[in-house]
Amino acid sequence: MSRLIGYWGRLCALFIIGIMLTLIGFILFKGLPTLELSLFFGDTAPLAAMMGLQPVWEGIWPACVGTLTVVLCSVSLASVPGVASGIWLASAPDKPAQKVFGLAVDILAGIPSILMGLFGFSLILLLRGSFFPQANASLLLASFCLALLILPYIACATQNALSSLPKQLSVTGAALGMTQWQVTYRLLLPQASSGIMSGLMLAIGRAAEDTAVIMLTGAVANAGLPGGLLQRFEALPFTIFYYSAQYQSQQELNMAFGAALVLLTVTSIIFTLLAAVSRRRNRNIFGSANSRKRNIYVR
Amino acid sequence: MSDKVRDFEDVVGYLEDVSIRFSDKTILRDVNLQLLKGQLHMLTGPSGCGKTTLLRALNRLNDCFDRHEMSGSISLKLSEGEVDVHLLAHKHLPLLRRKVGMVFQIPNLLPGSIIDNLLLPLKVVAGLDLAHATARCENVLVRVKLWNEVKDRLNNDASSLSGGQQQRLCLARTLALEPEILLLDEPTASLDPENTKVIEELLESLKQQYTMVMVSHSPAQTVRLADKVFRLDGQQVIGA
Amino acid sequence: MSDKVRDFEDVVGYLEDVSIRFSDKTILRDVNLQLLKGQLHMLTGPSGCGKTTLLRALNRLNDCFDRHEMSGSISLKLSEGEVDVHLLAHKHLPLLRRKVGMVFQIPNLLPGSIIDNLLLPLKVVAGLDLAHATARCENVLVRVKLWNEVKDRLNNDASSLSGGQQQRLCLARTLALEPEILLLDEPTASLDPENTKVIEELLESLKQQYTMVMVSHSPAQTVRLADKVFRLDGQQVIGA
Amino acid sequence: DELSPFDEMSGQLNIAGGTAHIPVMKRAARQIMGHNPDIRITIAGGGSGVGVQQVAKGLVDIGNTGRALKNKEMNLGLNSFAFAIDGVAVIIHPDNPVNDLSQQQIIEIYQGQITNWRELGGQDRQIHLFSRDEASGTRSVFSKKLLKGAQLAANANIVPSNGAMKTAVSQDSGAIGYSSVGYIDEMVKAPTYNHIMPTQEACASGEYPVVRRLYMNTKGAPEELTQAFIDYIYSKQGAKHIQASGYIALDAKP
Amino acid sequence: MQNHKLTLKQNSWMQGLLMTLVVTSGLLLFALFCFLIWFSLPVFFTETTSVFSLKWQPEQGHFGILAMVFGTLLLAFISTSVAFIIAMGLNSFCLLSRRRWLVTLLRTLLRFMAAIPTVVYGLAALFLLLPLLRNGLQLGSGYSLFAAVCMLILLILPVICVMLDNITAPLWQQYALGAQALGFSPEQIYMQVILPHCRVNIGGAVLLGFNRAIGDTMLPLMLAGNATQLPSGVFDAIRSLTAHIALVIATDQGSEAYNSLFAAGMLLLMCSACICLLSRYLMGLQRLGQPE
Ligand SMILES: Nc1ncnc2c1ncn2[C@@H]1O[C@H](COP(=O)(O)OP(=O)(O)OP(=O)(O)O)[C@@H](O)[C@H]1O
Ligand SMILES: Nc1ncnc2c1ncn2[C@@H]1O[C@H](COP(=O)(O)OP(=O)(O)OP(=O)(O)O)[C@@H](O)[C@H]1O
Ligand SMILES: [Mg+2]
Ligand SMILES: [Mg+2]
Ligand SMILES: O=P([O-])([O-])[O-]
Repeated sequence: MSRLIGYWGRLCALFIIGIMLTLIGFILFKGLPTLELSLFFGDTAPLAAMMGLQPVWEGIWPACVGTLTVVLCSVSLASVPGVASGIWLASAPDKPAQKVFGLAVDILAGIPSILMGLFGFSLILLLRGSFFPQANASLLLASFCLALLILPYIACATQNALSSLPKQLSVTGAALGMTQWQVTYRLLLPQASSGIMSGLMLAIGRAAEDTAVIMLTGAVANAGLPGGLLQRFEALPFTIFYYSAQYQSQQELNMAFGAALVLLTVTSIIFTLLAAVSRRRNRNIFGSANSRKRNIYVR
Repeated sequence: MSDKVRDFEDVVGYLEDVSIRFSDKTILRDVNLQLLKGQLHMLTGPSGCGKTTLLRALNRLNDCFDRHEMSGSISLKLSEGEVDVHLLAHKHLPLLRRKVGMVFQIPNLLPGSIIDNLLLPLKVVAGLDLAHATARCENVLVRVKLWNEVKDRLNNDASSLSGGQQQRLCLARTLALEPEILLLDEPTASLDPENTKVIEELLESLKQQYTMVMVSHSPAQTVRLADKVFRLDGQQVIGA
Repeated sequence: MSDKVRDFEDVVGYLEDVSIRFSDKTILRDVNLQLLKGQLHMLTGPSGCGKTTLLRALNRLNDCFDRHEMSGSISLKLSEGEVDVHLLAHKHLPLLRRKVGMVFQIPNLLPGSIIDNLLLPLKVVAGLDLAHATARCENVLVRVKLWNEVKDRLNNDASSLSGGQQQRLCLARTLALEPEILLLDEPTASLDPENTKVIEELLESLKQQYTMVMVSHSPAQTVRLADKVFRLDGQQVIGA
Repeated sequence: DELSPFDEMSGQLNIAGGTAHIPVMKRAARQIMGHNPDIRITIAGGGSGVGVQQVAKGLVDIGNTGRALKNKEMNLGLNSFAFAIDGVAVIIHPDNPVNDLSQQQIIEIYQGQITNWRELGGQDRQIHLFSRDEASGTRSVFSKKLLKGAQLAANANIVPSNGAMKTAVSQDSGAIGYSSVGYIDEMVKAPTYNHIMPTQEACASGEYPVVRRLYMNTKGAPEELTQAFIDYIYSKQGAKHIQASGYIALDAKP
Repeated sequence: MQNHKLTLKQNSWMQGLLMTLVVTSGLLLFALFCFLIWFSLPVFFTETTSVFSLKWQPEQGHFGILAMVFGTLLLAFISTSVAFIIAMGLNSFCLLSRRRWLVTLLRTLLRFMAAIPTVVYGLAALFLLLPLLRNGLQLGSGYSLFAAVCMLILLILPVICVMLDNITAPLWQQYALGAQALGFSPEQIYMQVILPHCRVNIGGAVLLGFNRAIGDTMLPLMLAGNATQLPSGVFDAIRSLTAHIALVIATDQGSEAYNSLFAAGMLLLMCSACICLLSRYLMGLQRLGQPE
């Protein structure tokens, strides 16, 4: 029984690595040949297109910029309140206020993204009908809805990471005269940072890939570079969805693969950066870099 | 607070009718004690009789555990004046625990390197800058005779230290914070005779500075160090 | 393996030129030892000299640490026959560690309740059914004199035990598994004299059954218990 | 020339709705934005339902529909501008040997009564049904004018746009679907319908019966930029774009 | 002493900030909640009882969404259970394998997978998996429950795995040495010591995966065929509630088809709420059964 899990683990690992290599290889195989300037800018001059002087047609540059903007906006909107909520939830999980809030966060962490899109869409209708007739589907709305989508996610991850730390740690901190805040901030958070980071990464991944929300709240098939927070925009996932489902020519299909490859690259770059940053952070708080990797308590 | 106790100038702490219960099991019942300034009070008693619990009552660390109840009163004279420990509001506890330093029976390391274990509390709790904190670290490490053993590996993981080294590190960490009362839970349990002697001498020299409450199982050590011996048994202090 | 050693019928273990390094720091250099059947071998030495490391070498537990290197040879005579410990393949280690039981210096509890701590290894490692396992649990708890203290709270969290209780629980847990060689790392460090005596008597009675290697800091205890004393110092064994 | 009205203009024009219109709108937008980058035209699909819904709420300036407005939608204060004629035709995979399907056959296929191409003179292969989503103008025309309200089999796969229909059918040699005639090219094959080839000419002449108009809808009277855009669609160049997208241009406003 | 007062003051300032953030996000989430409920309520007050039937034929006036409910549940259950079994294997591999480079590779891969957008999976499946099903194995049009499940597994696998890893890795560090000294094999430590100790957290991870599977829109929309039928096998097409919403939100407002959207939304919301309550209940049970 116990022996089996070893074999099963090896099997799964090989299986997953194999599958993912096939998938990524396939995207690379299809996408790499399309990686030319014309994939990004169509037949517009690249420089003019980048500056936004000329609109881009048949290129994914506007979608790249759109995705980056919307992810940046939503993550900066959601991360700080999300982590804060997580900390608060972990600080006293048995008090009634925390219990209610925790329940709400749990429920909302599981909310389907299409419902969030529906919410955004209805919100705009409501705003237009009442005190803000100028409201329209836009980048800001999409970011806001995405932020709402990932906020509970981040809060949950933070709370889990904090509450799964050994209790001995906070007792030690208290015995040394640290306030609860100091215990949380100087002892628990650094220990939980990798957990929080991976939660944050999942959240960013979710924001970057989500199509259902932005589809209903401001992403369109053609718009050019994002014109501002209050305007509609193009986004890579939507572009991929759009072209993969309804390409009219080989060139459009290639664009879908090219966009997929670019989106993959963009998200992996964000991840690598984040991972590097979090590694740096660890080193700053604790003198040695490898201190946390193997922390077997010698007993 | 009874008046006869207040009269003594050198009484820095008194426990009156302290009873402690964990999950409805009484651990200590009606304990009465007085702590005298600059003396080392030795707590002895069979394993599991509540010595650690009594120490933790003095800095309210029992509060960190679930289903804990305490009655009775504990007062300590600190530099701030007289403090009613049992009444202290939650927000004052960190300060109390800083003033009443405790060394655990089972070494409780912080995550991170050896030097982190010393620096972090100094920076966070005492608010020292790096230079001062580092100087103080070296000082205390020398005093607990750990400096030679760790000076070339200060950045190694603290959990790679041997049991005795960990115990001395925890003692050093508490000393570095310069509390006013020291609670020591078997600080020499896993030390060899030589190191034990060093620590005992250190404690002896600290008597002028600190009031200490210490747990020890060694009758010999008790005789060598103790100014006053309390024997805990059957939930009570015998022979205060 | 030198032939002169092989001749002795009652040698159950020998270490030859054992050197151990952690992260390029030599902890033990060229240690040579023989363990005799049914005897209690006492390891002493200053804190941090490598006693625990030597014990861990006997059941290859040092392998669990990063950047660990070992050279030399260790052989143990177990019921399976003579085992070259230093050469053992990874998959045989669990069996070795079951046969060579170890009690840690700092109590290492498993998660869960007191009784879980005893039952889980019995069920998983020894493969006993519940009835047998439970019976054995009570037996060992009585032998380490913990039964009275915990019998009405067997389902409580093990970490709520006092330091000395935890230490006795860990000893009981290892005894319950009925190993062939016992490695004891300061098993009485945090016990009061009375309990120490109980444990010492227990160990004395176990000598017929087990070969034991024990670490102790107490010279008195060494005199009382040891059949053979090894003094570790300066990375070497003095006076084997 | 025809683009000169846009010279002095700037601002944003949002278009959404019928997916049959997208090629026309894209071509026009490309010309206009290339001419004057200060104008930003965004184009989204979604289907005719989205077009009506969003233009009525004022979320977009032009909502496209591939069908006439329903009675209920008339009351929303919308102005319709029909600009092209388009047919809706059955499409199959180019390798499929079936060349003609009668109306009855199509109805039975979509009701799920005929399930194998063999029954229609093709290879022994299961028929894979494809249909459009509920918001589609194409679907409502197809269902009303060709299926005559017959009940759609529940196992039909649903795709969300004309383009998606075309790609889905073009990949599956057992597939049958329907799309705007403008989308038909060498990727898919349109079998004759009651022996009539569904070309745009046949649609325009009335020979092929399953036809509809493509509309742009605005809420109330169009504003300046919107009006200019509509005028542009009705211009000569606009007609060229419509032609290039596979539709027959209508030149007069209804 | 002076210093200490200072830090205390700073703390309360920080705590104030923390509380402000918490209250803000709490209010936002609360608003969102009310909003969703408010929009779903009409389902109860209009006589669209026909929503809860199996037949979806808009042209004929049947607007039942039960087939979609069934499809969604099937999709989510199958993919979550398979993903969970695989995730356990991967988790054990990460902890137990002595080929650390492979483990590092796997961990990186899993975190990377979390970043792979759904549509990329959809795209790859459209041109790899579907042709295989359609032409290679002759299993209908390829658009099927099976295709969607395959890709959903890949989608939720990293979610479950990363959570499991976060939970089990610290426990492993804490207990591995002691348990090995007792003669546990690493596999036994994983199965008998670690897993039982964090059952609740594992349940949480699985529920998160389940939620994700239930809530995903693009994969079912692109791969499952969106047919409004009760599937008779895994190679049949289905429509999930989410895909249903995406398809139907395009219809004209106020129509019965459009209203069914809110019923679908409410069902989804109830699903995630029920799952959440269920998990809390289970947690409570465990806490009761395990006196401290
Ligand atoms: N958090 C807790 N919950 C329940 N019981 C507890 C808790 N902490 C301690 N106890 C129990 O209280 C009693 C006293 O514990 P304490 O740790 O004070 O003993 P001690 O005198 O320090 O013993 P030792 O010499 O073994 O360290 C023990 O029986 C212990 O099991
Ligand atoms: N995993 C490790 N990595 C690096 N150094 C280690 C590790 N484990 C032990 N050491 C070092 O090896 C030396 C011997 O450690 P060991 O635990 O064997 O000492 P000990 O003799 O048991 O001491 P004590 O009596 O204090 O328990 C110590 O200096 C310790 O810091
Ligand atoms: Mg104690
Ligand atoms: Mg040791
Ligand atoms: O043009 P459609 O309404 O069928 O997308």
